[in-house]
Parts: sequence; C-alpha cells; structure tokens
Amino acid sequence: MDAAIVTFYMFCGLAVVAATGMVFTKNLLYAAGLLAIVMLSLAVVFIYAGAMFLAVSQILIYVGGILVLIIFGVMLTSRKPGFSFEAGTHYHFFGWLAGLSIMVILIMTILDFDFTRWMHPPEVPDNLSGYTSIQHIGVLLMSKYLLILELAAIFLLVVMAGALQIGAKEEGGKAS
Amino acid sequence: MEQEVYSTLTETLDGLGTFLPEIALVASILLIFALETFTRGLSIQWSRVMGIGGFMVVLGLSLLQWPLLDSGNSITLFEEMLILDRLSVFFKILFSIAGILVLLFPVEINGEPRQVAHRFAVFAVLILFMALGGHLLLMASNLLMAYMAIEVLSISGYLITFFRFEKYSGEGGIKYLIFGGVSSAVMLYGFSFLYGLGGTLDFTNPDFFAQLSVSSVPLLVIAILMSLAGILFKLSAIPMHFWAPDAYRVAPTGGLAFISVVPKIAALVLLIRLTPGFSDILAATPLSWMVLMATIAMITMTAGNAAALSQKNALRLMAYSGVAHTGFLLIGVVVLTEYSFYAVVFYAVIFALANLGTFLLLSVYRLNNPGLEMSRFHGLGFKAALPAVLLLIGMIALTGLPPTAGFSGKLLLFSSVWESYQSIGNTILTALLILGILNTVVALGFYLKIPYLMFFRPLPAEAPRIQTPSLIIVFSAMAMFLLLYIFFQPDSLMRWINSINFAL
Amino acid sequence: MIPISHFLLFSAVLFGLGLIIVFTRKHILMVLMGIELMLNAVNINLAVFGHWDTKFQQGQIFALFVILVAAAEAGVALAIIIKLFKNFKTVDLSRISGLKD
Amino acid sequence: MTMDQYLLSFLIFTPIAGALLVLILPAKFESQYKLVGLGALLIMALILIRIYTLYDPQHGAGVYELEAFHFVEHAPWFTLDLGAIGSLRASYLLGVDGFSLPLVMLSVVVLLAGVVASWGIKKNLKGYFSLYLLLSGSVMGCFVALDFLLFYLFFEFLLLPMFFLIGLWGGLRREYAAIKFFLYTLLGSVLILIVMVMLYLSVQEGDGEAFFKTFNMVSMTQAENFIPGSALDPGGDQMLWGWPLRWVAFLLLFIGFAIKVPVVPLHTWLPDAHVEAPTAISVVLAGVLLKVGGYGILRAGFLIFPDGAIEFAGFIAVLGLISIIYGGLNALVSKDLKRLVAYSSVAHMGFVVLGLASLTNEGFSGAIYQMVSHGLISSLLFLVAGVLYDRTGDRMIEKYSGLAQKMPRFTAISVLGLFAALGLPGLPGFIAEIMVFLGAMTAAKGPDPLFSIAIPILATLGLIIGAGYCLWVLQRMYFGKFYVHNPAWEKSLIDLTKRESILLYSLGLLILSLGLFPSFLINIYEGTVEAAVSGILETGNAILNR
Amino acid sequence: MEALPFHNWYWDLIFLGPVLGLILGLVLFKKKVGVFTTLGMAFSTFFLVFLCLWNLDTPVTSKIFNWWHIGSGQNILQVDILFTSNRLTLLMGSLVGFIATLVFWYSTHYEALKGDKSRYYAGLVLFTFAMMGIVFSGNLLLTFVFWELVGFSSWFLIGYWHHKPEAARAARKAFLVNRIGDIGFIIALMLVGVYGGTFDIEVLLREAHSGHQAWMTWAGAGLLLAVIGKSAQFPLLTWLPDAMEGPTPVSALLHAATMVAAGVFLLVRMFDFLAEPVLTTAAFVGGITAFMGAFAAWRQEDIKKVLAFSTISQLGFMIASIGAGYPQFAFLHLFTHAFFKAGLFLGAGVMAHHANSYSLEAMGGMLKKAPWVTYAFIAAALALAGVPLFSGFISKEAILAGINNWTAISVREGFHSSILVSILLWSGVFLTAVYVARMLGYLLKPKNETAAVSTPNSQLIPVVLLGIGSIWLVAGLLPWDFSQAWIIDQSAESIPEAPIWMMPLTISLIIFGGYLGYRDVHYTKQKAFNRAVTNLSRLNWQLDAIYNAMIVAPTLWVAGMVRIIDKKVLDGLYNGAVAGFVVVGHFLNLVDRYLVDGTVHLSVYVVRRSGVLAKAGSGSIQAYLIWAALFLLVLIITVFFMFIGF
Repeated sequence: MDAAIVTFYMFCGLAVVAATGMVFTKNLLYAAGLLAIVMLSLAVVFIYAGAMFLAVSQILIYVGGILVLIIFGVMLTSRKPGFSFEAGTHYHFFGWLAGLSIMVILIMTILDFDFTRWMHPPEVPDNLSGYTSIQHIGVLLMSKYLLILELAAIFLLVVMAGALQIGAKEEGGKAS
Repeated sequence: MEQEVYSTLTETLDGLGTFLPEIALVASILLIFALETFTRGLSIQWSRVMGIGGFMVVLGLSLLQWPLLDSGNSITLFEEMLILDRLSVFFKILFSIAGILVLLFPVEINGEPRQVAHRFAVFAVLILFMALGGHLLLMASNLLMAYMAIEVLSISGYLITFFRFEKYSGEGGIKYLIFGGVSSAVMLYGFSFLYGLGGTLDFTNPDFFAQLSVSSVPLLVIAILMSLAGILFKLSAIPMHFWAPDAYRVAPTGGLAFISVVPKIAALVLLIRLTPGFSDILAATPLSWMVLMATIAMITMTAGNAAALSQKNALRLMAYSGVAHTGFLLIGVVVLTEYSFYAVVFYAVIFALANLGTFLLLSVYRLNNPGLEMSRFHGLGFKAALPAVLLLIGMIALTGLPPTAGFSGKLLLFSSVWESYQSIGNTILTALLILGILNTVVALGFYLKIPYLMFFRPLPAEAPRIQTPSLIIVFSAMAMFLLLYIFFQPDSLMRWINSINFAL
Repeated sequence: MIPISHFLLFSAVLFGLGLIIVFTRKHILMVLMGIELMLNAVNINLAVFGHWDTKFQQGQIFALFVILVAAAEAGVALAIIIKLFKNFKTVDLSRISGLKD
Repeated sequence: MTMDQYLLSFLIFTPIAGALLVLILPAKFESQYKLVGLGALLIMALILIRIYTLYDPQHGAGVYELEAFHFVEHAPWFTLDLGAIGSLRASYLLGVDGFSLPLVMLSVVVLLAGVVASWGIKKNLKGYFSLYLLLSGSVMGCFVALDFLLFYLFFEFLLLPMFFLIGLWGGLRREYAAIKFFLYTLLGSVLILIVMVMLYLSVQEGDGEAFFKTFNMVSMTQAENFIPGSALDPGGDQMLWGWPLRWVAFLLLFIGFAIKVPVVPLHTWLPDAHVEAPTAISVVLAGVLLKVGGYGILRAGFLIFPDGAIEFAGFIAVLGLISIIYGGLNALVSKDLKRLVAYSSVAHMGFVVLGLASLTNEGFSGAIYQMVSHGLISSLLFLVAGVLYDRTGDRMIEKYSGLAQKMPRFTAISVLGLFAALGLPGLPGFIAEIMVFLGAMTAAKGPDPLFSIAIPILATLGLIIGAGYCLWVLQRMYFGKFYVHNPAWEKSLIDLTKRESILLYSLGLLILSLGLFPSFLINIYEGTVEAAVSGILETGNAILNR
Repeated sequence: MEALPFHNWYWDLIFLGPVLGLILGLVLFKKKVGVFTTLGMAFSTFFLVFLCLWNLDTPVTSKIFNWWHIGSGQNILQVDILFTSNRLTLLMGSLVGFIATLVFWYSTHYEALKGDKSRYYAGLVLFTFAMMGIVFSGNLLLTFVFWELVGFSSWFLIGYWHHKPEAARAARKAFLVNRIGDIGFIIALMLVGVYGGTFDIEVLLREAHSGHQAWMTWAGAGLLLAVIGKSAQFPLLTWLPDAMEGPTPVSALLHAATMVAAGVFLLVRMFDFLAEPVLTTAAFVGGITAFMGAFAAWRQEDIKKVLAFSTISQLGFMIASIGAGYPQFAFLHLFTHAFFKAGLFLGAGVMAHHANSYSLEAMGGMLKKAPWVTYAFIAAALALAGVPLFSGFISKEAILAGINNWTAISVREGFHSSILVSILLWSGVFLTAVYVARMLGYLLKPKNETAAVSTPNSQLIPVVLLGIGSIWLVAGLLPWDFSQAWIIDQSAESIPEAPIWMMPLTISLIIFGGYLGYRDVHYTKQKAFNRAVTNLSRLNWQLDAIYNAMIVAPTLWVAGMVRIIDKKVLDGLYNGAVAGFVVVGHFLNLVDRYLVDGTVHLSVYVVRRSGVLAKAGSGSIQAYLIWAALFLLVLIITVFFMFIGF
C-alpha cells in the first residue's frame, strides 16, 4: 500500500478519534484541543482532495482564528472561582438516537451510491494547464467570485460592527 | 485565461448598472459607518434619516428596474450568480417599503442615550444589511450565492434579535444562532451533495438538474431534504421553526417585523425558483415533491395554529402566526402552476403588509409592556380605541376574513389548490384544501385573543397610560387601509403581479 | 487514488459526531464546536467534489466562504455568549431558560 | 326619478353612513347616538316604502334571469387575471326578487324594533350603535347581493359586529356565547367559501369579447354557464370520494347555511347566543340573522344545485323534522324564558327547512312566510323577555307567577306573541305552517323514499309541543297567584312604558295583519316561487337523469 | 216559501251583530257593555231565524274574497273565504245564536263577574263569532281557522279567572287536549289540500259522493280525531270536566252550543265525506264515551261536574249516531241537548248562587228558594234523562233506533261486535237516569234555610225559556214519534223504524234507573265495592292519572333527555371539535370538565395535550434541534420505505 494513502487513512482515523473524544470529554479545554487536532487532520485530508488553498485557509482561519476565538470564549466565560472546565451532557437517549441514526443513514446511503462517475481523474481544461490550483482560485476570486468576495467583505465588516456593539462594555458605569 | 478574466470583469462592470439597488444599500451601509466613525456619532434621528433615505433610494432604483424588464425578460448577472427578473424586483420594492417602515418604529434599545444612538446606527445598518441579504436571495441563481445570502440574513437576524440589549436578549439570540448554525450546516451538507451530483452550483444551469436526475437515488433525496432544512429554517416552517418564539420574544419590534417578512419571502422566492427542478427530479423517485411539500405545509399550518392557541405572549403568538402563515405560503409551491404562483405572490404581499402593520401597532403597546404579555392588554381597547381597532383589522387580515385583503389572499390560494386538484386530481390537494380552510377557523381563536382581551376584559385600576405616537398610528392606519383597499380592489395589486413572468 | 466514497464516509462520520455533540452537550461553546465540526465535514465534501470541478473550482471556493462565514458566526456567537454569561452567570444551555411560555 | 335605480345601494349604505356618523360624533353627543341610529333606520324604512311602491311583481320573477330582477344595480368591481385559466370577474351586483324583498322588509322592521329596544343601553354607546348600524347594513347587503363574493362579504360581515355586540353588551356568560357563535358561524362560512371557490372556477360569463370566471349568482343558476369539464359542470361527472362533486358541493353549502338557520344538530350556538345577547341583539339575531341561513339555502343552495336539492330533499326534510321536534322538546323543559324562545326558534326554523325541502310551491311559500312571520314573532317574544329582564334582571320562568294581575297590557301582548308562536290561525305562523304542511304532503307523494308521508304527519307533533310550551309559560308566569322570587321586584314590576307599548303594539299589529291578510306578502313572491320551483325541478331532474 | 235572493251583506249581519254591539258598548257605555252585546247578538239571531224561514231549503254558497292562494293555472290551490247557507248551517246558526243570546243576557247580572266585564264579553263574542264561523264556513281550511279560534276563546274564557291556578291549568289543559285533536284536522287538511286540490266543502262532499278514495278515509279519520278532541270523546275527554273552572255562563255556552257542539256539527256537516271505517270507529268511540261519561257522572259531588260528564255522555250518543249513519238524529239530539243543557247550566248557576256553592250537598231545598228556576231545571233534567214528553226523549229515541238498526244490519253482515255499541248506549241511557235522579234527589232534599235571594229577570227569564225549550214541542209535534220531528229532513235519508219493544224498554230503564238514582242520595253504607265505584266514577276512570303516567310524564322525560342530549352530546361535539384531535378516550372527560368553562379553556387544554411541538419537553434549544432532527429522520425513513416499496 502506498505510504501516502496510509497517511491519509491515519489522519482520517486521527480526526475521527479526536472527534469521538470531543463527544465524550468532560473538559472544555480538552475538547478545544481535540477540535484543533481534527482541523489539522482535515487540512491534510484537504490536500489529498487536491484543495491546497483550502488546506492553507483551514489552518489559518480555523486553527488560527476560530479556535482561538473559542478558547477565548472558554476563558472569558469561566471567570468564576472554583470553575473547572467541566461541561456536562444531557439528552442522552434522544440526542444519540437522532445523531447516530442520521450518521448511519448517511453512511448507508453513501455506501449505496454508485460513484463510477468519479472513478476517473478530473480533466483539466486546456487554458488552465499553466496554472496551479491556488493561482486559479486567486484569479477566480477576483473575477467570477468578485461579487461574493465583496459581499464577504461587507459581511465581515457589518458582523464585526454588530458583534462589537454587542460585546462592548455598557457605558455610563452600568458595566458589570 | 486572461481574456476570460477580462471578459468576466467587463461583464461584471456592465452588470453593475443593473445592480444599482444593492449598490445603494451597500453605499448607505458604508455611509452610516463612515459618518458614525468620522463624526462624533450619529444621532438617532440622523441614523433614521440615513437609513430611510437609503431605502428610499433603493426603492426608487428598484422601481426604475421594473420597466427595464419586460414581463418575459430576465437578466443574469455576474457570471450566473444572480438573476434579475420582475419577481425579484417586485419583492425588492416590498422590502424597501418594509425597510422604511421598520426604521420608523420606536427605538427600543436599552442603554445610556449616547450608546443608544450608536447602537441605533448599527441597528439601521443591520436592517439595511438584512435587506441586502434579502435582495441577493431574491436574485440568487447559484447555491453559493444563496448560501451567502442566507447567511447574511441569518447573521443579521441574530444580531438584530439581540438589539434590545435586555436581560434575555442573549438567550433569544443564542438560541436563534445555534438553531441557525445547525440548520445551515445541515443545509450545506445537502448543498455539498447537490453540488457533487449536479456538477455545478448554478441551479439555473440546465446541466445541474439534468445531472441530478441521472442519479435518482436515496442520496439525492437526502440531499434535497437536507438542503430544504435551511430554506425551511428561513421560512420558519415546521420542523425548523423552534427558534421563532424565543427569538421573537426578545427582538426589537421593528427588527422583528423585518425578520418576520424579509427572510421568509426571500426564502420563498428561492423555493419557487427551485421547485420546478426539484419536482422534476423527484418525479423519478417514490417521493413526490407535491406530497412532500403538501405534508410540510399541512403540518406547519396546523401545528403553528395549534401552538399559537395557547400563547400568553403577543410576540410568541405572532411567532406561531408566522409559522402558520408559512404553511399557507408553502401551499403556493406545492403545485407551481401559474395561478398558484400569482396567488402565493399575492398572499406574500398581503402577509407582509398585515404583519408590518400589526407589528407597528404592537410596538405602540410595547412601550409600556416590554414583554407584550397578553395579560396586560386587558381593557386597553377602551383606553385608546384607534390603535385597538387598527389592531383588530390587522388581526382579521392575518386570520383571512373579509373585508380585508387577507381574505382575498386566502381565497386565491385555496382557489389555486382547487384548480390544480381539478387538473391533477391528487387527493392530497383536497386534504390540503380542507385542512387549510379549517385552520383558518382555528386561527381565529388566537388572532382575536388580543382584541378580545382589549375589548372584553375590564381595564385594571392601575392601567398604564398609552402613548400613541401619531406617526406610527398614521402608518399603521395606512397599512390597514391598504389591506381594506386591496380587498375591494384586488386587481390593483394583481395587475402588478400579473406582469411578473411566471416562466422564471 | 483514494475512492471518493471514503472521503464522503469520513465526512459523514464527522458530521454525525458533530450532530451528537450539538445534541448532547450542555455547554454552549461545545455546541459551537459541534457546529464547526459539522461545517468541517461539509467542507470535506465540497473539497472532494470540487476536485472534479477544475474549471471553476466552486467546491474549494464554497468551502472557503463557509470557513469565512463560520468565523463570523463564531464571532457573533462569542459576543452574545459573553453578554449571556454576564446576565445568567452560566453558559450551561440547560440552565438558560428564561424564555418559556 | 333616477335615484330609484340606486335604492338598494341606499338601503345598504344609509346605515353604514350612520355608523360612520356615530363614530365621528364626539362623545359630547353621546345621548344623540341612538337618534342617529333611529334616524338611519327610519330613512331605510322610507326607502323601503319607496321600493315597495315601485315593486311590480309583473315585471319579473327574478331567480333565473337578471332582467327579471328588480332595482338591479350592476357595476364592475374587479377583474383579476389568473393566468392560464383566464380571468375572474366580480361585480357589484344588487337586485331583489320575490325571495329577497320580503326578507328585506322584515329586516328593516326588525332592525327598527331593535334600535328602539336599544334605548336603554347604557354602556359604551358609541361602540354599540356603530356596530349595530354596521350590522344593519350588512344584513341588507346579504339579502340584496347577487354576486356571490359580495354576498359572502356581507355574510362574513355579520359576524364581527355580532360577536362584539354579544360579547360586550351581553349577559353573564356572554364571552362563551360570543365565541361559540363566532366559531360556529365561521365554520359555516368556511364551508360556503369552499363551494364559492369551486363555483367561480366552474362558471363563466361572457361580455361579447371574452369569457370571465364569475361570481354572478344568477349566472350560476343556469347550466349552460358552467364551463364544460369543470368541476361542477352539470354535464360532467366529476367525483370526489365516490360522490358526484356537485352533491358534495351542495351538501357543504347546505351545512354552511344550516348552521346559521340553525338545523339540529348544528344549533347549539343559538340558545347560548340568544340567552346571553342583549335584548335588541337577540331580536336581530332571531329576527334577521337566522333568515340569512334560510335565504342562503334557497338562493345559493337550491337554485345553483337543483340536482342536489332534489337528491337530498328527503334528507333535508328529515333534518327539518328533527329540528321541529327537537327544538320544541328542548323549549318544553327550558327554565329560562329567553332560552325557551330560542329553542322555539329552532323549531320554527325547522318548518322553513321542511318547506324548502319539499320543493313545491306550497313549501317554498310556506318557508318564506315562516321566515317573515317567525322574524316578527320571535322579535316580539324576545322583546317581551327583555321587558321582564329590564325590570328585574331575571328571566327564570319559575321565579314569576301571576304577572297578569300586575301587568295586564304586558300580558296581553305576551299572549299574542305566544299564541302566534304556537301557530294560532289568524296569526301568520299558522299560514306558514299550513303551507309547509301542504308542501311536505305534496312532496311525500313523490318518489323519494326518505320523504315519506310520515314526515308531515310527525311534524304536526311539533304543533302540540309548541302549544305545550307556550301555554305552559302563560300558565306558570302570567296566571295564578301573584308571586315573584324576590320581594323587591314587586315594586319594579310595572306595566309597559310608553316606548315599550308603542314598540310592542306596533309589532303585534303587524303580526296580526300578516296573519289576517297573507296575500299582501304572498303576492310579492308567488311568481318568484313558481319560477323557482319549476326551474329547480326541471333542471334538477334533467341533470339527474342525464 | 219562495227563497230570498241571497246577498253577501247578509253575512255581515250574521257575523257582525255581537261584534258591533260589543264595540258600541265599549265605546258608548262601558258599564252596560253586556246589554249592548246581547242586543247585537239578539239581532243577529233574529236575522238568522228570519233566514231560516225563507231560505232553509235553498243552499247558497257565497265567496266573500280570496284569502290567499298558491300557484297558478292548473295547480292553483285557492283558499277562499266561503260561507255556506243551507238547511243544516242555518238551523245550527240559529241555535247558536239563540243560546248565545240567552247566555249573554244571563251574564249581564252574573254576580261572580265583578267589575269590568268588557274582557269577559270580548271573549264571549269571539267565542260565538268563531262558532258561527265554523257553522257557516264553506271552506275546510277556514273551518279550521274558526275551529282553532274556538279553542283559543275557550282557553281565554275557561281561564277567565286567571288568578286561580286551577283555572289557568284547566285552560291550558283544554287547549292542549284540543290541540292533540287538531293534529288530526291538520292532517286532514294536508290530505284534502294535496289530494283533493281544494278546500271547498261542497266540492269535497260532491267528490266523496261520487266515490270514496283511499285518502278520504285518512282525512276522515283525521277529522274524527279532531272531533274527538273538540267534543271531548274518549280518549280525549278529560279536559271538559276541568273546564268547569270558568264562569258558569261560559260553561253553558261551551256545553250547549259552541265548543263541544262544534265537533258533532263538523261530523254532521262532513258526513258524506266520511268513509265506512271512520264511521264505525266513530260509533264505537261514541258508545264508549256515552257509557264512560254517564258512569263518571254518577257519583260526582259537584253539580257542574255532573253536568259536564253528562255532556260528555250525551255527545257520545251523538257521535255514535253519526257513526251508525244517522247524522240527522245526531243533529236532532244536538239541538234538543243545546236547550236543556244550557238550561241546566244556567239554572245551576242560579242555584249555586243561592246555595253559595256548587256542591250537591249544599243544594237542598231549592224548590223553596228559587221555585221557577228549579222547575225549569227539573224540566231540563228530565229532558236529559230522556223522560217521555220531554225533548230529550224524542231525540234519544231516534238515536237508539238508529243504532239498533245499524247493529242489526252489521250483525247481519257478520260484524258482531257492533252489538257492544248498542249495549253501551243502553247502559248509557240507564246510567243517565241514575245520575239525573240522584242529582234531582239532592236538589229536592228539604233544607231549613230561608236566606232567599231574589233572582234578577235577566237570569230568570233565560232559564225559564230554556226550561220550556226542554219539552217535546221543541223537537216536534208528536212527543213519541221522532220521525216527525221538524228538524228532520224527510227527503234526505231513510228513517229507520223503531222496533216495537224499544219504547217500553227505554221507559222501564229510565224508571228503574231513576229509582236507583233517587235511592243513591240516601245511600250511606260504606261498602268496599261501593267505595271503589265511587272513586272510579268521581275520578273519571282515573283517566287523568293514566294520561299523566302514560303521556305527559314520558313526554317530559323525553324532553328532558333531549335537553341532556343537547347539552352534553351536541355541545360536547362542538367543544370536542374545538378540541380537535384529542383521543377518544379523553372525550367524555373533556366534555364534563370543559362544558361550562367553554371554548377558551378548551383550546388551552388542547394545546396542553398536543403542545409537545411548542414545548418539546424542556424549552431547551437542543430539545428543539433533536425534535427537528427526528422529524427529518421520520421523513427520510418514510422515503426509504418508499424506495423499498413499502
């Protein structure tokens, strides 16, 4: 077996194990760490899917941004004496029932599906032969997806403003 | 490659001319931000003026787009990202009007005055932003675009929900957010399969559905069902409605009026655009689109009504009312005939109008009764008759009784169901019809509850004084008048709708 | 060449685990993490399907925007959670229930 | 006089204008509101007199041809383009024929009586009189509208004012009663709505250039206006759940109106609503609103679906019979005077249903006559109950005895009312009932096995029961030793005041003259009845034997 | 005699005399309203008698106007105001007028009517007016109108003393029982109107004459039922004794000429219309009633009750006679009966005034107190008993002869039970003698009271006149030969021969009965059998109790049940419908709990039951999510099953 393929399955396994750990761990910080592991593993998986750009973004935004945000959140919301990073569970029966059944159904349907269309490697159009996928994506972002990109910019701006307004301290000494 | 980039950019530039309303929205957002940042902060009045001005401009520009498009025409923009047709323009106009009204609502933000001004500026921006999301979703012809637009609507919704800055704001907001997050994740999962099986994200592309229908298997059904989850979430249809009561309970009334109208109608339009394709590809599977949507519609309207019956809070009641109305709106996409298309568009307009008017009036009552608990409506009808009577009209319109346009809407909707039953003969349509009509009766039970309390219960001794901001009364009166007028002259509205091209 | 179905199965498992986390964990941040997990699962799908969409790379770009939106959402969530924590002194979802009929 | 063309519109809009006037007048003029109400009703009465003098039965019978209607007003209302299936047209179409004119006349009288009876209302006059006038306008509209949508509009419009009038000015359990009334009637109107939808999608009319789907009720009566192949096409064979669709539609329509009539077992809203409503509203409810149901069965049910009418005549007759007996028996054991009158209404309206079901000249005549006579009689009786209630605030039969000694004039008018209710000859109820009996007997000759001779014969039992409760009330309340439950009432029990006397005596006089000179009324509608009956039998049998 | 040309305004004179008198009296001189009314009545009566003289044998039917009609052309159903003048109606009208005049006159000084008599006279006038209407009406529907009006005015007059609870009850009972009979009339009307196509009596009679049809039998049966009610025949006879609660003159009018006579008159009038089975039934009904009434009269304590039951019994004779096919004899008896019964009642009224009571015990020594009245009373009583030389003898003889003949024919045809009617009638004759003698015995029992009260002329003269009217001359010249009675139309039908043994038999029965009855006054021994008979007689065979138990109580029970159905079931259905899809098991519980609290509470209840959707248990967002997911799952699984082919 090809070493690359083994690596792929390893990382897949790692991610699944880490995610399963997230399900069971009591400690929030552990969970955050496990999530980081999942995301990093995913970055590897993305590479196997031929999505280099995405892999990089994954590490940058997810691990560097979102996860940090979450850890911030964990810290900020545990400013209580005697607080451990414990987080309990509930809805054991129905939660697991719903989640597991959906998972099983998804797995079953995927196994059921005939993927012959995706057996052959993708064809690269002639006019793109000179570009790497990252370059191509860059160009696309600035041309075809320009609108979305701009939208995303506005999106982030507004969300930031809103989030700031919400998260900001109350003025006039009413801050708690 | 360069050439392609060049042509794409040229096309994008050319397209900007038909993108003016959205540009105006963005411009107003930026303008408010700029003024907020570079001056000492906008006063409430100024934010209001800016926001309303923005919406006015958008309204004007949208109106200009109307004659631009002949009834048959549609323009695709930005490399098949967007599609501009009369349907979207029609609702853009509606959204702008709604936006203007929403910014007129009394300010319900808690806090110290200067902060309130800041917050209101952001609030105005969020409303504008939500309108932008609405516009984009109306025009979306691409799953990516649709996703982005839905997220714009969602996130601005979460934020707006918080914008009373009271104790429970956080709870309502976070519930909304978690529910929205999960449902958009589910939807995305569905989208990912649609994308994978269809080969493209552009659902106006004939290839998309052609490819999809090749693979008519359980996976496809699941993908469609999961994609629907997000759309149903925006529509607040069952089972994706659970966020509504809590979010409605805390959101500022104005924002609420917008949340209850814009995402719903925009998502409906998306659904209308998807319906022909979906029902075609599902035709090969045992699950028929008609049965699926009819079931969801029936459950939605029934459960919404049933749940609304027990509510003790006007806002939660309105939330469930919205759910029930979603059920009725979904009737339109059960069978997308030309008639039902007209009917559902008509109904959507009436619903928006009635909802806006009702929320306007509720905002009046909310000044003294921040939670809008029904127990504090007792006897208010005699204290201030005019808003009470207007509210009564609004509620009648929401119920769907004459002499309000709510009745005309329901009449057309039911007629369309009957008409398609006549031509198709599927019994689920009769079930839908009967259930829908019975639900109208049930709906009366809760819609009349507030007027009932206002007129039939004695005024408590320590009743609060009712402030009646004249502007709001005037606008709500106009809304109610319109509802009455459209009942008597439905063709005045229908003429517009008729000129929307059904072929999409 | 790894079969596409393996990617998809992997993503399905992650998605399911995310769902279970969302359903069963009491802590809001855990729920958020669950959502992120689900979004990641989606991204795998998008990326792997995007591999065949060489012309427009829609999958990757979609995934990119998903990450972007997820970040924004997390930001908003955090802001709300902080406020929530101020008011309720807890982030335990089972104990945040001020809004009931 | 050109104004004569618009008499019906005036009839509708005079009270509505009055309602607006009441709304506009500031609270300073509160004591004048009732005068506005009275004025509006008096103007309506004048308009009615004008209509009556101009009405010439020779001009036409109405029913099937718009030209044969009287005082027709026809204006476009709206036209909706519905895409591929064509356009939909509603019009402002008014007109009266022999069916509607008697009821219009009745309504004006009863509403006038109601406004006089409202003199004593103390609470929130503005609301009361504006709603009352609104109700008056809607009632008029119901009877003169010939466009189904317009009719439906007015029909629904009866609902809300009534809801508030009962719910705000009613008795102790007024809210329960109001809601019950509302839900029941709404259910009925929803059923009617379904059929209306089916109908307008099936019926078309042309204006020379194009065809329109139409709400025109007169067009709906003619088979050739149905679009071939449409759901309700008489020539087609559309089925729903194994039943011909036209039958289903007819039944829905019938049930919808039967709630309003009310027909047992759909009547339970009525006793509550009547008992709890204020006097004037009970009067209007019994005197006018129930007739809308009967009128609807006739105008919308029987004329548009003659096949259904023939098919279900036996069934409907049985329902009418049950109403007669059932309502009577209930009245027999009622302890509350108003409840007794309310149940007697159920019984009396049962005669209307039976008469209609007979599908004969006699039956139809009797049904219309019964509607008018019951309108007046029940109004009188409710006013009588109201007089007592005004004095003491209690209507329990057992709490009074020997009232005749204290209140002879009141007793006299009560005797008239109660004997009219039990169908004493010389009073209008008798004429109506005998006509209904004749009609039912004629129908029993027909082939319908369900409509057997037992129906008219059993229906006569209703007369005994009616005599039973009427006389029992007289014996228990008015005769015997004077006794009242509460000694304090002795002082408050005075004989009729001048206003009450005028009101009650003039109603009594009307009842008496209707009983003695029935031709006055019969002349108005006999042509219409004949045209309708022969038309229903002809087209109905043609459809059924197709 | 040459007939007079008949003008329509004659009817005005006949009908409006008393009415005008009443109005004039009310307007001019309220205190003397009785006098005016009497004069008016007398005028009309004179006119009628005058018409009798000239027009007796020239039937005239005049149409006054068309009251209403239905339909047109061939199908028209006309209801005209028709009045018929023929032998029967004119005679009856004169009789009614005569008796009414006397009663009106008598009432002017009737002491028990204190103060304002306008209400009383209005009632009387209406009563007479309605009776005249029945008599002359040529239209069956119109007859019914007057028929009911008679009922109404009897209700009014019986309940004249409305403050007396018994009077009020009696009035209601009278009207209600009559109403039951009227059902028959209405059914007859329906059949006549629908199958006959006209209400014109003459036309109907003509039609029936040319051949009976099946519907006529039923219509006739309906009419018989109506007559049974109005003429107080078995089984609807209980109201008449109670009707004694009204003023005595009213009783006189009611028993003699108006109310109960109307029934017999109707049968006579419609005789040709009645089919064979109806007549047979009538014979039996009459026979039974004649016996029952006579028996019930036997041991009554109250003189008015005795008279009331005697009326019932005598009416039974008449109905039986009609049933046997001899309407003329019935009419003859009606005629004679009118005189002597009015005399008896009016006399009883005077005597009761003297004795301050209607009790038989108190009646003694009347001969001293009011000799003329008593003589007249005795004459009338003897006529009632059918003693020869009095009018009653002639008419009763006629009836018995008729019955005898009928029985003979019937038995010959194999209808043996017809003998029963004969036996019943003969026993009736016997019992009549018994109770008359008993009554007279009480009356003549010496008593030492001398509180003489003078009798006003207005009362004395009518009583005496009626007493005179009780002798045979009123009926015919020969006191023993009924066939020569001047009322009998010799041409009309065959007059049966009375068998030779009949007259001796009747006379001996009367003598024997009279003896027994006279002894009964002094009969004091309390034997068990005697007590039982007394109870049975006095309580009129327990009919009231039986009817109460068998009809009234069940009706009220049914009504109560219906009420419960209405409240529980139908209201419950409504409330249940509001409740929606609540499981059936909860249904009854629901009705009980929420019947009163009503809709609003109910809807809340519904939602509490079905509100899982709103609450999802805990109100937590994750529960919501799980619900949504489960919903999705259900959908998906359904779809999978669809794929499999479920």
